[in-house]
Amino acid sequence: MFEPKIIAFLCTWCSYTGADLAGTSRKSSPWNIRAIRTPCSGRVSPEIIIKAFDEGADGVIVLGCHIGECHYDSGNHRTAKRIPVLKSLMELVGLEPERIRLDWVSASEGDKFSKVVTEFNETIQALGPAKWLTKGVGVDVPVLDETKVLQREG
Amino acid sequence: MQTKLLQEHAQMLLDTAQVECVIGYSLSPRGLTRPMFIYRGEDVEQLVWNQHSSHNLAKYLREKIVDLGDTGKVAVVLKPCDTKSLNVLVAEHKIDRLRVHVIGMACSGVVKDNNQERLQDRCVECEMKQPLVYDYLIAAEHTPEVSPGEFDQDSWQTEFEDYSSEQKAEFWLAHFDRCLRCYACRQVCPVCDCPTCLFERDDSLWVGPGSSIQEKRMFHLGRAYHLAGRCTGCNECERVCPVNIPISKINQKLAQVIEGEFGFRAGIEAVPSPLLTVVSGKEYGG
Amino acid sequence: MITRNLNDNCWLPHLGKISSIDNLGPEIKLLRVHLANGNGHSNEEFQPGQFAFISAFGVGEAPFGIASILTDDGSLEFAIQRLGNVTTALHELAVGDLIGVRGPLGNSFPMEKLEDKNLVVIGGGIGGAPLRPVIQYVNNNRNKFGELTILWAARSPSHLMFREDYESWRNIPNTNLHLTVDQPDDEWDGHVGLITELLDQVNPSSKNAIAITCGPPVMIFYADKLLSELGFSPDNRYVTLEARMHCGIGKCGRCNIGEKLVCVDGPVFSMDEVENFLEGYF
Amino acid sequence: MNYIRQEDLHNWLADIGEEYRLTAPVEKDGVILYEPIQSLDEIVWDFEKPVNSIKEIFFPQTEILMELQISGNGSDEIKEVIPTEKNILLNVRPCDAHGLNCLDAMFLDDSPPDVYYAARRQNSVVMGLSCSHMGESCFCTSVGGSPGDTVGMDVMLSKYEEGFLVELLTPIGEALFSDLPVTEQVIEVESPFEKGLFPVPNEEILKKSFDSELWGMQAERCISCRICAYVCPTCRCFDIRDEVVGGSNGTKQANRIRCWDSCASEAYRRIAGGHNPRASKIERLRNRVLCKLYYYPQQYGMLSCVGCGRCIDACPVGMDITEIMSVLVEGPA
Repeated sequence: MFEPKIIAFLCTWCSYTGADLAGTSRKSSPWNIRAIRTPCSGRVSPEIIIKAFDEGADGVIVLGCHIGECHYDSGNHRTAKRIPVLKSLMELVGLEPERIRLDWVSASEGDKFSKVVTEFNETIQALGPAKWLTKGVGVDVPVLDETKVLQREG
Repeated sequence: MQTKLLQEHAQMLLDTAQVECVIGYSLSPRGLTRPMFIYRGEDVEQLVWNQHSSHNLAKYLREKIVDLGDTGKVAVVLKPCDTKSLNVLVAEHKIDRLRVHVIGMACSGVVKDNNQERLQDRCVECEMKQPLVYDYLIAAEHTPEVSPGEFDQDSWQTEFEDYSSEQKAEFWLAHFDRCLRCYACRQVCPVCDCPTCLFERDDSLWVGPGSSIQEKRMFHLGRAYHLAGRCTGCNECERVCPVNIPISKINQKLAQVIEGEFGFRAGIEAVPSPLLTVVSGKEYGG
Repeated sequence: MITRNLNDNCWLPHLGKISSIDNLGPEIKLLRVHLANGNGHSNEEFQPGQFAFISAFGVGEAPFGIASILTDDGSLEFAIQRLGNVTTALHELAVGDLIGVRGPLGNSFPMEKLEDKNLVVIGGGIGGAPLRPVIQYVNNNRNKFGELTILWAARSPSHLMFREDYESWRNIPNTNLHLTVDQPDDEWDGHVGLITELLDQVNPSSKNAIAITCGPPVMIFYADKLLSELGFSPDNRYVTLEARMHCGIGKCGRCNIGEKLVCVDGPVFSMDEVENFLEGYF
Repeated sequence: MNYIRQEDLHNWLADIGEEYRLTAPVEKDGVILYEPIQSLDEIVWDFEKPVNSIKEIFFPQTEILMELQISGNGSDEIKEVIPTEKNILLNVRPCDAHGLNCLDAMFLDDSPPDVYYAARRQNSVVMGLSCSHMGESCFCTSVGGSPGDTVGMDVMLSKYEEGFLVELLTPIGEALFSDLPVTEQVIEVESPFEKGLFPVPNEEILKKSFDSELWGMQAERCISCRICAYVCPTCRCFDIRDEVVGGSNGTKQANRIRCWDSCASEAYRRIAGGHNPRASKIERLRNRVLCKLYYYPQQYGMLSCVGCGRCIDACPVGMDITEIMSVLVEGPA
């Protein structure tokens, strides 16, 4: 069974505590979510997400506070604008847009957290491994057909 | 005809010391049209305006204003599409509009470098023949009309839509493989002007010194993203690329997305990109 | 460890084991390195003024002047100020870790030419590191040299380099040591101000004397101007120039000042050479 | 003079291909580049000059010098990575081969020799193709080269009717191509058209004009990109850095990488602490031109401009080294 590598950027004020709440209230969420705590969802710049895929991730989910609840009052505004633009950029270059997802999870929504994350895990499982890397990054990742792509080896 | 008017106007500006430098185009000894900087009235006859005036001279404004200290004014020859870059620079407070005297040229399109009869892609579909912003307009009563010719947009756009994601990835990787990382696309861009580029850090945080194909892709994607909502489609990056990578296709795609999402086109007026500002009423998404 | 012997692949560094680390000041550490597989590469070959490329594995290489010629167990010392990526990585290493050492590189101070001359040694900040071997060399062969005047500067008293050597330097016969700092702290009672003021005040005589200067380029520029006013002729003034380097063996073309390569034709230059450089060094 | 027909050469190349990696000009998206070829019909036979030069085969844009095994407790290991591939370079233009000589002077003759460049240089055979005409931006005849020059080549082919004239120039060339199906023919070949010469400033003109303001006028339009150095057959500035490529539980694998760099870029001479002796692009342009015409000859004995004109074609803003040279010699127009 394909176990996708999913990177979750959790805003420390809302989603991270929401994830803890999901844990303490025994909500099940898939184990292969690798959580990264960020001061705000706005801190997740597009390069970080592209770098995550370059390092072998299959899916990236960014969870932040609801609009209007941001601790820095406009951080999630920026993310709300950035992620759709990034998704279309990645789609142009060959990455299914469903592999990047943005959602709002407040500190009290433990169950929403586990629902969103499990749902995301299933969509990525359906999509299969990301065809993004040209060479394995220390792990056995399906790679694009090198000979077709790289006329020049070495 | 426009050349004559341009030279007279430049002569007037320089002789009356309204500006200290005129940035325009001139012919190189090999007959190549290239950027030129005129400081004295008697050099104005070097200024030309022709179908090869493709460079976006807004690129030089920022460093020329800094060179002239804090008082001097600069005159610059701008095509309609270049004036959009000027708007972006002014919107982001990169240059002081009062210190720039814009000589707006009505434009009927510039031709490709290697194929003189064909207008560049951006000119074929361009419907803005008059500059948006100008202090002095040089109209085009009768500039020689080059037949626009058909635009091969469809050969690139439609056949690309039905590619699978893997084919798309391999299409772009094949192009990026040729990239020399010479950064000409970044250096020629008027709005792409960070003091130290994110991708040129000594500690190789995002992109290392090597030129593996993934690092080249990371550079091009990151650069394209940083121009989302700021790129005005002058396509100079694609013209200068020594290995013909279709860079501006990425920027055009993002421009379409920004227009779809926020109904905003870069450079139409001096308003910063929606990505740089906080969400307003109708823009709320996600 | 290394598949081929060292001398035919000029890029292969010797592996050096750090035997001791001590703090010389804020952000400055003195690394003592024992060349593990230097196949007998001891430090006599290192002359005062030469430098070596130190590799912080995983980050990169950078040039550092050797900070001493005199170590009993044949190890080398390098003074490293934390400024960039390589220096930061070096500061994070512990005793027992391995670093790469590629050297000796560049030319050295012409010690024979300095013999039976009075010496004026001017060191500024981290620039004092390459001058310390000169002082040690003079101390080892004291009778060969005339009077030794040392002018030592730094931003603040805690930045003064090799403070624990000052006692031994003052005890070298016929030697006097002058210190200055830009910003004094409360216990500082010595001279305050730029090294050019100290040089003016000490006013060393230029008769039968040679001056050696090393420090930030701006300091070299002004100190040297003052030295020429004090009567030191260009061929009696030596400087070690600093340039960005990536190879140290005259290949990468980065450190050129005009047609001269700092790594191969320098880093030690006499001022009559520097004066007819095509390009300014500063 | 030996003569070989196109098809004979074609089949001969087919079987040599197994043992050697064939590199030739190939056409990709309207751009002609020197690249290792997958099949013989990719080879381009009539072209002016590729965008890149054969420098890339001997001194690649990125090469791994060493693999480092970093374990941190005093037992790190270094394994050098010496290239072993054997190349045959086809259709090499005389200016590229001349450029190879310049690089040899620095990488091989100047001690210590560079092991990586030497390994590639010894395992490669250069098969040249003489130029039938001089291109628009070519000026090799002004810097000591010519369209039919055989410097730095092992074998020289010159187009003749529907085949090639073959000149075997070096022992390597003779050894490798001894079994070429050639026919002996006495043919007179007139030398291709020689274009007018551009003046090349000598040493004391360059020294005299070091501070002249013509550098400022020429450099004003430069945008400090790196194209001119990357397409040039003789530009050889490089940067060495380590790049971590993997690692698990405490040990790290890193590669020591050597990659191209260009003195036109702004941060080229910035030293620790931020001081940059060559901060303005005027000084950088002056350094680049003088390195070609004066510094390199001083340091390694050879003029390091071969007159291929690639920097003229590639420059986004139309800067032109022949213009700079003539302005230096005749003074500002």
